[in-house]
Amino acid sequence: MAGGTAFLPVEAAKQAGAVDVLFYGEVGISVLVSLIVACLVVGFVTRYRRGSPASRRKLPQAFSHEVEIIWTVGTFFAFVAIFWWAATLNLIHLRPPDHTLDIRVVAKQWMWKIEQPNGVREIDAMHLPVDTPVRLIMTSQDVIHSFYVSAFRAKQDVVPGRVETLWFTPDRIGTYQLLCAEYCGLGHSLMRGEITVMSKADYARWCARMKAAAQVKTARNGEAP
Amino acid sequence: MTDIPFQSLPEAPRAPATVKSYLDEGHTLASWLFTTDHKRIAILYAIGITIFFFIGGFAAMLIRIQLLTPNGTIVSPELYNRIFTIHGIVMVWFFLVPSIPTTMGNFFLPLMIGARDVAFPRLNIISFWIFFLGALFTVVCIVSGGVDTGWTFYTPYSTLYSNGHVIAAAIGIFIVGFSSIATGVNFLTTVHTMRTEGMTWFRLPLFVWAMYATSFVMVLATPVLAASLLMIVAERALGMPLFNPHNGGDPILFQHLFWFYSHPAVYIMILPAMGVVSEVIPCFARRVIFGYRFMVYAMMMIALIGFSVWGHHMFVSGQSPFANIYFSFLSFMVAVPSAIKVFNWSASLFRGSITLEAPMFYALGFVGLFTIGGLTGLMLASVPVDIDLTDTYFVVAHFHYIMVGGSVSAFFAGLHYWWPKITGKLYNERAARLAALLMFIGFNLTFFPQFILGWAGMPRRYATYPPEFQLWHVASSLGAAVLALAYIMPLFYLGWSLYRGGKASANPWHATGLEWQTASPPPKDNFAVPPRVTHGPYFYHADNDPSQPTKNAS
Amino acid sequence: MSQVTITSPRDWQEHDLSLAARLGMWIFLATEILFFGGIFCAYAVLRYLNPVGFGIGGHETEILYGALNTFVLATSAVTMTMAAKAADGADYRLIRIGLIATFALGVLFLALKGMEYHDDIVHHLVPGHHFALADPSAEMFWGFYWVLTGLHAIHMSVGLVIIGRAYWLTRQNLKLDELRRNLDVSSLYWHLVDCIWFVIFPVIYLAGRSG
Amino acid sequence: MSAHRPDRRWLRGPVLVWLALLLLLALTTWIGYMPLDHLNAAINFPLAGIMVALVAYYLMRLKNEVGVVWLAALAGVIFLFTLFFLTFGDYFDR
Repeated sequence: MAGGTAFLPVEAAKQAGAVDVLFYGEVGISVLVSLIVACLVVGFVTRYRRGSPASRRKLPQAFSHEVEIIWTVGTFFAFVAIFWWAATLNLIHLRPPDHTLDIRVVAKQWMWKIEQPNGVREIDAMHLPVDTPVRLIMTSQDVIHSFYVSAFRAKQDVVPGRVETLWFTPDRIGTYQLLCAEYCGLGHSLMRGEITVMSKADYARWCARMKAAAQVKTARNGEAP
Repeated sequence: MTDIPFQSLPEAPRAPATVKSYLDEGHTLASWLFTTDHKRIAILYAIGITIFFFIGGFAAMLIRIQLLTPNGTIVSPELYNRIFTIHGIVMVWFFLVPSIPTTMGNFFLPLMIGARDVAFPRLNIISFWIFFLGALFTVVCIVSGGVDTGWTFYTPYSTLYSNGHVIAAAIGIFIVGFSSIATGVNFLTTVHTMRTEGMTWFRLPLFVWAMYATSFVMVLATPVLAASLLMIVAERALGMPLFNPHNGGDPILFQHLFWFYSHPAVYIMILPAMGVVSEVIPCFARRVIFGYRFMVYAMMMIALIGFSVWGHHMFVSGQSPFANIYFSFLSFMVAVPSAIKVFNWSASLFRGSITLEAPMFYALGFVGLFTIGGLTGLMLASVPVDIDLTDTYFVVAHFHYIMVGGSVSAFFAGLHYWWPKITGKLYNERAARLAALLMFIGFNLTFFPQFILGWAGMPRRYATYPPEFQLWHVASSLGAAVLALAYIMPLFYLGWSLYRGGKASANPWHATGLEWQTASPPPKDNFAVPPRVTHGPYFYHADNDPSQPTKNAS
Repeated sequence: MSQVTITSPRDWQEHDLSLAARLGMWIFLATEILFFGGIFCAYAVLRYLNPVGFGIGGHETEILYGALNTFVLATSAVTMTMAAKAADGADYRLIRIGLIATFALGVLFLALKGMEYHDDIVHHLVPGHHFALADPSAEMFWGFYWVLTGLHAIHMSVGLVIIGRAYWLTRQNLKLDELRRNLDVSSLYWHLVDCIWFVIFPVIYLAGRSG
Repeated sequence: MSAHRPDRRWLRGPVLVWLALLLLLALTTWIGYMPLDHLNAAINFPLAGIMVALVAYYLMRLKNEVGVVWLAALAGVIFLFTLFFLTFGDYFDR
């Protein structure tokens, strides 16, 4: 269903690429630091195992202080740099663009109720045009849920009693998995849905068709729309 | 760290055979259940937490079996929710938080500072009974009462929608919290007022510093947990709409108060592990610990900054962007001391003469796994990555690397390192090394696939999952089986050593801590004669270690 | 080789028991500060989120009882210190007067509290179905009222038991420094209960006054 | 009991503190009734803090205490402020 492998999950939103670069950067740094520590430990254990001929003279006094200060300050600045990178990425993405496609989402115990701008309603499914910024206006009717689409690298807890917004710009046509990430009781693992990203033309056609179908249904039931 | 001039010192005095060890001080049940001897209380705690470790472990096995298949039918989703709640509550509050401080801390803190007992012995035994009875009561409540809120008790689910016995569980944990506070008060007062002559602050072994920092965090964080649990009880029982969003309450408020305790709680779990590893590595590398003062300052900084980082659990919970930024920054700052400690442990091996007995293997395993756990913590501290990864298996893998890879490995390192001193018996070294290796392999096979699951988008606490994640779940469940086997092995060879093990000398590892200068098992008053300390700890060096059989070319 | 040299045999000298007792009690007081602090933090956040409701709720509390009780506890704080400091001069009569006065003031406090609780119950100010006020956050204020004053009353009763035991100890022929230690610890605990009340007073009784 | 009356001049100190406490009590109550909207909470809580500090410094005899007891006394308060500041850091900016 969603392209990509587990190691390289599909990036289906404009923001997803930048988040992946940050994540793989951090994975790279972590692998590097882990290798350094592993080599140090394994190297010392083999070179200085008991009975080996390596020299055991006392460490030079200066050596221990200088090294300590170097890697303390080094680690500090490395972490500040990573924080800087992550914080700027977070702040860039903070404010949604001015005109977005506003979709209302209501999370209810164990389903997602989605309402398109033109009134079309769907359960556990969402159709989106590609390359247009989408803003979700979300609220919950009972407990805390969490709207999570891994392909868009987007997640936002939906807290009852408050309106939460989440925005992203899908940039790849396909269907992606919508999951609930915040534990919400019995059906937490069944609260899944599908996001279908279509071309703008398909989306317009889909909206019109769904709108017409909805009107036919209401006319047949005789209710006031 | 100034290098103290070495003089050759007399070998530790052979404790006269007639001195009765604390084990022979009384064989009646009452002499054990109502003892005020810190060593016996440590053993009571050890038995208690082992029972709860296997209860939590059994729940973990059920989880892993259920997740073998995407739509597992071993347990119904409702039962699955209860099982992961049991696993969370029992492992966090009844095993990990009390594990090292109450067992090794209780046993060795007085020994390492040259005291006869802790400051308030009666409070010590009361704290054990509060822990044991409170924990037993809570386990019975959550098992029979069907609590399915997860160990985090997030509102409004836990207050308005969960129909399990949440009130009983909250009261049980509230009671067990007092035993943490009592232990913390006891250790802080003991270290401040009962150090023997000559034991200045910077001659304290790092394990004592770790107990001091842990007690500091235990004492200041646990009351806020008590307050937040009390508020859940107030909302459920009294009908106060504290966290009810429709009546003016705020669900996020509970998360703030809960995580104000629960993040310092993870430092309660990891700081003692750092203390044990800082004792074990110098002993088996025959090296003075590298940068003793930096290690002390690092531990105290972790304890202090640890109180101001809890917001990184709530990046996506609707917290204000400003709060996300400063909690993210503070989380990066608290990682710096941990990184320093890892480098210091590695540097302590430089120019040592290293042997890989079981304690050392666990300690080095700790250093490796704690590094991975710490670095993945950094990833989760950066906000955009956390938005994708929070509440997924990436977080599950991260905290298991810290808690199981770090804290439990260090627990086993300490258990094996001090086993001769506690029981006076030697354990079977080969079996211990096999168990350590099996645990290392089983652990990585269990939790590394969960990193990949998390990055692929598998959320936490799912009874059934989308089928594309199955490959990694099967690998993880396989690893869990190996890990379970590795956890059972010590029961056998350590139990065997109690009856068939060789008699341990006062100092089988030729270590230099104060606890090794008395008989093993130590007499009731710990030392025949009150010791006078003249040097700092970790007095190792390969050149003039008299017990060193082969003279190294220096 | 070790970090210790074994000295000539000498017996264990006693560690500073008085400091240990005081330090242990002060650390316990820190936990009490944080316990009540957690509840005050929740109160502060919820009052910030709905100030009007808390104002309405706060208006219903009876300021007379609150002020009177604060006066009673302020006096009991002084009598307790009087008892503790009298122990320094081994002035047994003053110790007993101080303890009895503090005990009486404590009982007076609980009596006043009981009467206040009776009035509140009569006025249906207990959160639940037939809560007098309509505003839900006023009901929350009253929830805080019952939780905070109830917890304080429990701590107060424990304080009375501690003072009763201290008085009983003055009757035993106890070594003076042991009695002094017990009185120190008891007075520290009692003063904590006072300090918590001094914060509860503005939180509960002055909440809705300025409306 | 010693024949002559034991020296009780030290009672003056606690009584002075008592008067100060009563004064502060009257002050807080009076300010409580002033129509200052948010301000009277902003004044009342520091006043309560002063009363607590008075009790701690004189009546709990922190005046002549060793440093470590001061540390224990202040630790609780410092971390309580951490809880308040960082929690309200979130609520003010929401």
